[in-house]
Amino acid sequence: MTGRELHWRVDGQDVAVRIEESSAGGIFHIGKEIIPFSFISKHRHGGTVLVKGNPHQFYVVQDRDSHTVWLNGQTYRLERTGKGRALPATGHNGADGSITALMPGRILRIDVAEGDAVAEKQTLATMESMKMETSLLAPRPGRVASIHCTPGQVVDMGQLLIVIED
Amino acid sequence: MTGRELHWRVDGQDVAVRIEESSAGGIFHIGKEIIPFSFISKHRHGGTVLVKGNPHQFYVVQDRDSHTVWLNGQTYRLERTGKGRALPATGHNGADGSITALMPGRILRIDVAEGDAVAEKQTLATMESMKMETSLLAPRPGRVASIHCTPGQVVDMGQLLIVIED
Amino acid sequence: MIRKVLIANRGEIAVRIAHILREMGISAIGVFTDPDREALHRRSMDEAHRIESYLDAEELVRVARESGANAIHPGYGFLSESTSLSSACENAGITFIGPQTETIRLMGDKLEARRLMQAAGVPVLPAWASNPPESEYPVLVKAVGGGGGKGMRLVQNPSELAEAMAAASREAAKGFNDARVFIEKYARNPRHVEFQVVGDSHGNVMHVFERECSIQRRHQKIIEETPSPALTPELRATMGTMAVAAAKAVAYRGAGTVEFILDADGRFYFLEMNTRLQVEHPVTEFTTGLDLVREQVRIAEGQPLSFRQADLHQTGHSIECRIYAEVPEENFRPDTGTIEVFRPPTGPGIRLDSGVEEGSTVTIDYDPLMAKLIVWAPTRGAAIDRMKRSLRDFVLLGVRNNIEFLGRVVSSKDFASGNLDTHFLDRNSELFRPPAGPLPIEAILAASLSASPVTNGGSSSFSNVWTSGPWRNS
Amino acid sequence: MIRKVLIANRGEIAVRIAHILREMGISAIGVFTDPDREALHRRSMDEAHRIESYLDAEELVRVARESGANAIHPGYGFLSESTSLSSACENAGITFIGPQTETIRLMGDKLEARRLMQAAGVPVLPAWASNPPESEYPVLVKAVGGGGGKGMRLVQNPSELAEAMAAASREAAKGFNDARVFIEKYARNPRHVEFQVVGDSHGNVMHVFERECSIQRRHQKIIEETPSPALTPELRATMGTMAVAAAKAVAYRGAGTVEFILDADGRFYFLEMNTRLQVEHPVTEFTTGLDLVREQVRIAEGQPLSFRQADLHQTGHSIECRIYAEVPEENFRPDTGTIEVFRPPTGPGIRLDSGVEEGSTVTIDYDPLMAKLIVWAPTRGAAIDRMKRSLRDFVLLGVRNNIEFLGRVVSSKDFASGNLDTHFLDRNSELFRPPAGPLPIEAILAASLSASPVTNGGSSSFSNVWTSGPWRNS
Repeated sequence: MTGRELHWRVDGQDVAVRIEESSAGGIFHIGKEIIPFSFISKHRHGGTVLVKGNPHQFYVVQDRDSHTVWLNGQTYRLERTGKGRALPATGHNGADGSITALMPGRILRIDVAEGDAVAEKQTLATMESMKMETSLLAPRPGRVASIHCTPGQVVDMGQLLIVIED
Repeated sequence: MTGRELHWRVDGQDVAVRIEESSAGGIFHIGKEIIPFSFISKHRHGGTVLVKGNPHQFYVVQDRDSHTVWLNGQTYRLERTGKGRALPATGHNGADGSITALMPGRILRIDVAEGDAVAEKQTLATMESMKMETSLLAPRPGRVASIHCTPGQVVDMGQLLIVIED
Repeated sequence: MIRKVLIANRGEIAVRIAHILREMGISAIGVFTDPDREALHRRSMDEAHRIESYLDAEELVRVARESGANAIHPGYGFLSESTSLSSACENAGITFIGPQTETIRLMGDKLEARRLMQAAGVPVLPAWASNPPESEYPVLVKAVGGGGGKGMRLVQNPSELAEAMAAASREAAKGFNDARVFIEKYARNPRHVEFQVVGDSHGNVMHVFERECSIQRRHQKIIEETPSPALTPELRATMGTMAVAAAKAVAYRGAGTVEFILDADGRFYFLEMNTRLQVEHPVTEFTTGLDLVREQVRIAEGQPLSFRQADLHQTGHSIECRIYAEVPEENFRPDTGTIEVFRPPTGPGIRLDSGVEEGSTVTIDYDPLMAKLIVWAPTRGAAIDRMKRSLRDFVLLGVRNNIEFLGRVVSSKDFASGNLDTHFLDRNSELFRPPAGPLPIEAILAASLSASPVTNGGSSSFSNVWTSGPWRNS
Repeated sequence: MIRKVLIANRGEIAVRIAHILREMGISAIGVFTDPDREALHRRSMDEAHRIESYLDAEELVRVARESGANAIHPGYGFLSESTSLSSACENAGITFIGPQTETIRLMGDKLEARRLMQAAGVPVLPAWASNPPESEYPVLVKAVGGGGGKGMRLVQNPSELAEAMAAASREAAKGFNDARVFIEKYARNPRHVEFQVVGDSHGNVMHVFERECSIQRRHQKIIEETPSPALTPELRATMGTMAVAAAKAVAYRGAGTVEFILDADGRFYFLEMNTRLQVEHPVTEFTTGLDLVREQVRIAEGQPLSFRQADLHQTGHSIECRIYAEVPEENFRPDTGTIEVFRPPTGPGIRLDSGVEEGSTVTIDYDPLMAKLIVWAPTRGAAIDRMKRSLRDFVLLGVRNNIEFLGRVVSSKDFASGNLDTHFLDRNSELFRPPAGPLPIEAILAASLSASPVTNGGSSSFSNVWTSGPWRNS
């Protein structure tokens, strides 16, 4: 899981986005939207990404800061503006402390209770998805404010699971 | 210029080859043959190589030691046997001390005379080829045994230019 | 009106159906199983849904209903000739793009089909329930519910019959849930010549000429062409009339194929009827200008055929080669892997129907058919030359395949002379050997250029070879 | 017998000619200049030789002689309509695959051509050497030796004439070494309809129907089709007869094109004759089954045409789109670069003639035509739908191109209605604007996935994005 912040020039305006990504998918933050995505396929020049249940086939070529995106038969050109920077590894979550499911899957265990104090990177819960076990880690130290899932529950991608507060 | 020795299993027999290669071409040693080649084009999976005046379009995919070569509409499968090893940078030449022209071109200068002692990597001559100046360096310390070219001469790829002896 | 079609299939045929549906302004709904998660056919659809199996009629109908599809196209293979999907569609009020369930049932029962054909005056091979006269040997034991060579036994003399029937019956029971077998006269070295037929729901049935499918391996076709080099105009007319009679006997609706075997003396016999689109349908399309999938959709909508028999003409010659992920030189064993390079040929008279592209992965889960290369030219000779050129230009690496083998077949004298029968490959065993001669030095050079300096035990990218800087001598 | 042909051209047409030569068993000898060192056409030949220029007839003939070629195919453009190559071939005893030098000369002189056509009864536009009657304005000043819009001036009223003629004359002198100009009636919003003709050395001349080429930018065609939506069978027959009369007037040998302009009232006028293969020849091939390059070779060998006029039929509809490395939205400025992704569409009724492949580099040295996408379908409507689908599926990245612009053109109402003329793009200026609406969030996501973490000022590979390990949460 790696995180990045990027800036694009879109219709003359700066758009800041944040992307948290693993090889199977991730979460895309744009404006106030939090958009989970997963990969159907990947290749050298792009792939197919599943967003809100719809697959989007894309190719991207990059020439310095200029990115040309072919998406579903249309081509778009985006200019990268600010410098991107690699962020430290985080959980599946935004900076607001909400832990969401990166992929559809089943909750195997919940290792904390509401009110528990947790350390950064402490395992909060474990889920199974695509035949892989995944630990959901605390993105920062804090206290478990609320738990929104139960063991055995099948959860959708992007579904809120746990909230951590300071 | 990098050099490599490789071993292939061909028709049940071991074949040792040596290849000296730059981005524009090189020399291929197989058995007693010394075969200069140059690249017409290169891409991720192969390219077109000019050998003895004939272009050969090829693609190669590699799966562990097994190499599948598509060449001019035929596919060949070769097994790599011995471990290959990267050789230290050398001149355009084999281990025998003979300096040959890697590309067709024109001799600009000859910086040594027969009988001169030379240090490793000392410039022996300079040639121009494809609008680039290229220095021919001594592959190892030694003495200039013979010079087979003159300034201004146009030389063929693979033509013997200078011989160094210990 | 059909507005949204679920394509209950995968691979090249699912892609091909999606292409024409999208051109017709009809939404194409795909399905995919876990092994096909990254398959090209999934990405060729307007939308696609995950399923457990391409063989579960109830699941397919459920997905169709949930996605709002009002028709299902079965493609070929899978459930295309099973009554389970057509009847599930009927029950759910979804249009099945194919013939009526009853037609599928009748033609799926080889004995029933034989009886119908005999009644319609279509020639069939002599057959017996048991103990044929000794003079009729060799004979073939066949499964009543069978197909694709399963449950079939060649019997040379009467003493072997009982055991062969028992074995075939066991195989048939396992394979088709129907242990019944029967005995048919064995035709030596026949040609396999089939006729495309189309029928609408208004009683119009016509044929769209023949396809010669004699080049087979393990009872599976690998090269098909039309026109057949064996048919005279008279024989074509006679066989076409019989094909129409066969289809009319079951009031055939949709696109189907009447398969015949044709012996060296020009006698032909009904073999079976395929109640679906055929893998080799493109050669018919290339020579007649019809789009058979478009016709299937129109017929399923209840529209009458927009042409008459006299409007149909064969123009030029078309050949199809099936590109399989298999090694012909090693008894056609299938191969798997990732397609690292995919450069199909270009130019006039070439059609590619492909289920793969560069980067696609071929797994063991399904049929090894990756793509079909189809060519057209004004004459058979020019079509062969075009196929030879196209196969030579086709670069497909990463998965072993039969492209060069196909090239040797179409370059052979026997193929050029049109001397085809179902034992073509047995007779031409030299085609299984790559051309003799030493490995070209340039191939060793190419491999050497790609070889990573030190074997690291894993697969390695070629690109690292090209990382050296501009040409310098130091 | 032609056994070895030097193809004096580059790009898609050189590749296309090489394909059919190789299929005919004829060796294809290529030529390439330094900028084309890595070009696809070089690698599509049996052998290829470096030359200084595609415009040096003596050099081309020398290379042909040295390589043992006994014929030269000029393709289109370059020396195809210059007498220098055809006469150099004559002197060297090499077969020029094209018409006689005298035919090229006559048709290259627009005044001479007009005189010949008038004598043959082919309608031409009114023309004057100077000072046309005031009632005939607007008029066009044209170069006698010109072509491609050079040396051409539109004159609205008599007061502007003298200056326009002087300017056109200077341009013509520079461009064609021939300062002569003349004045022709200006046809408003005409269609551009041309007829393919073929003639052999035995006096047989026939036409192979029309091509509608009205969609143009800067006097260059970008979309062509056949049949023309403007022609009735009667008008087609009349124009075809006139095209044959035009070709017979110069005893035309080989494949050529008689260009007409057609006004809204169905009146047509001879515009010029192209004495060579045309860029848009594939639409004729797709609808008639002829291979025009094969015919050119046969005619050059002295063989009589193997068909009669009555044997030729138009079947279905074909459309060609020219894929240019240019930005229509920025006044069609050419773009250059390396083609990083090249995934052409597949399926029935699609032909790709390409001079590039993945990895090819497009430079500023030559015409920006990269490839031609040609489709066939039974009707014009189905062909448009197929072209729309094919353009949408065509992925070409790394060099900016007109694929989406072409998609908007063929999707427009005006195109669907067949309402075409040479001012089509002027009338439909909204086609130059990409569809309105916000950038899809998915496009920003895709770009973000490909973006390297830190801008390093150079171009960066996409692959580094995928280097993260299996999905883990830490």
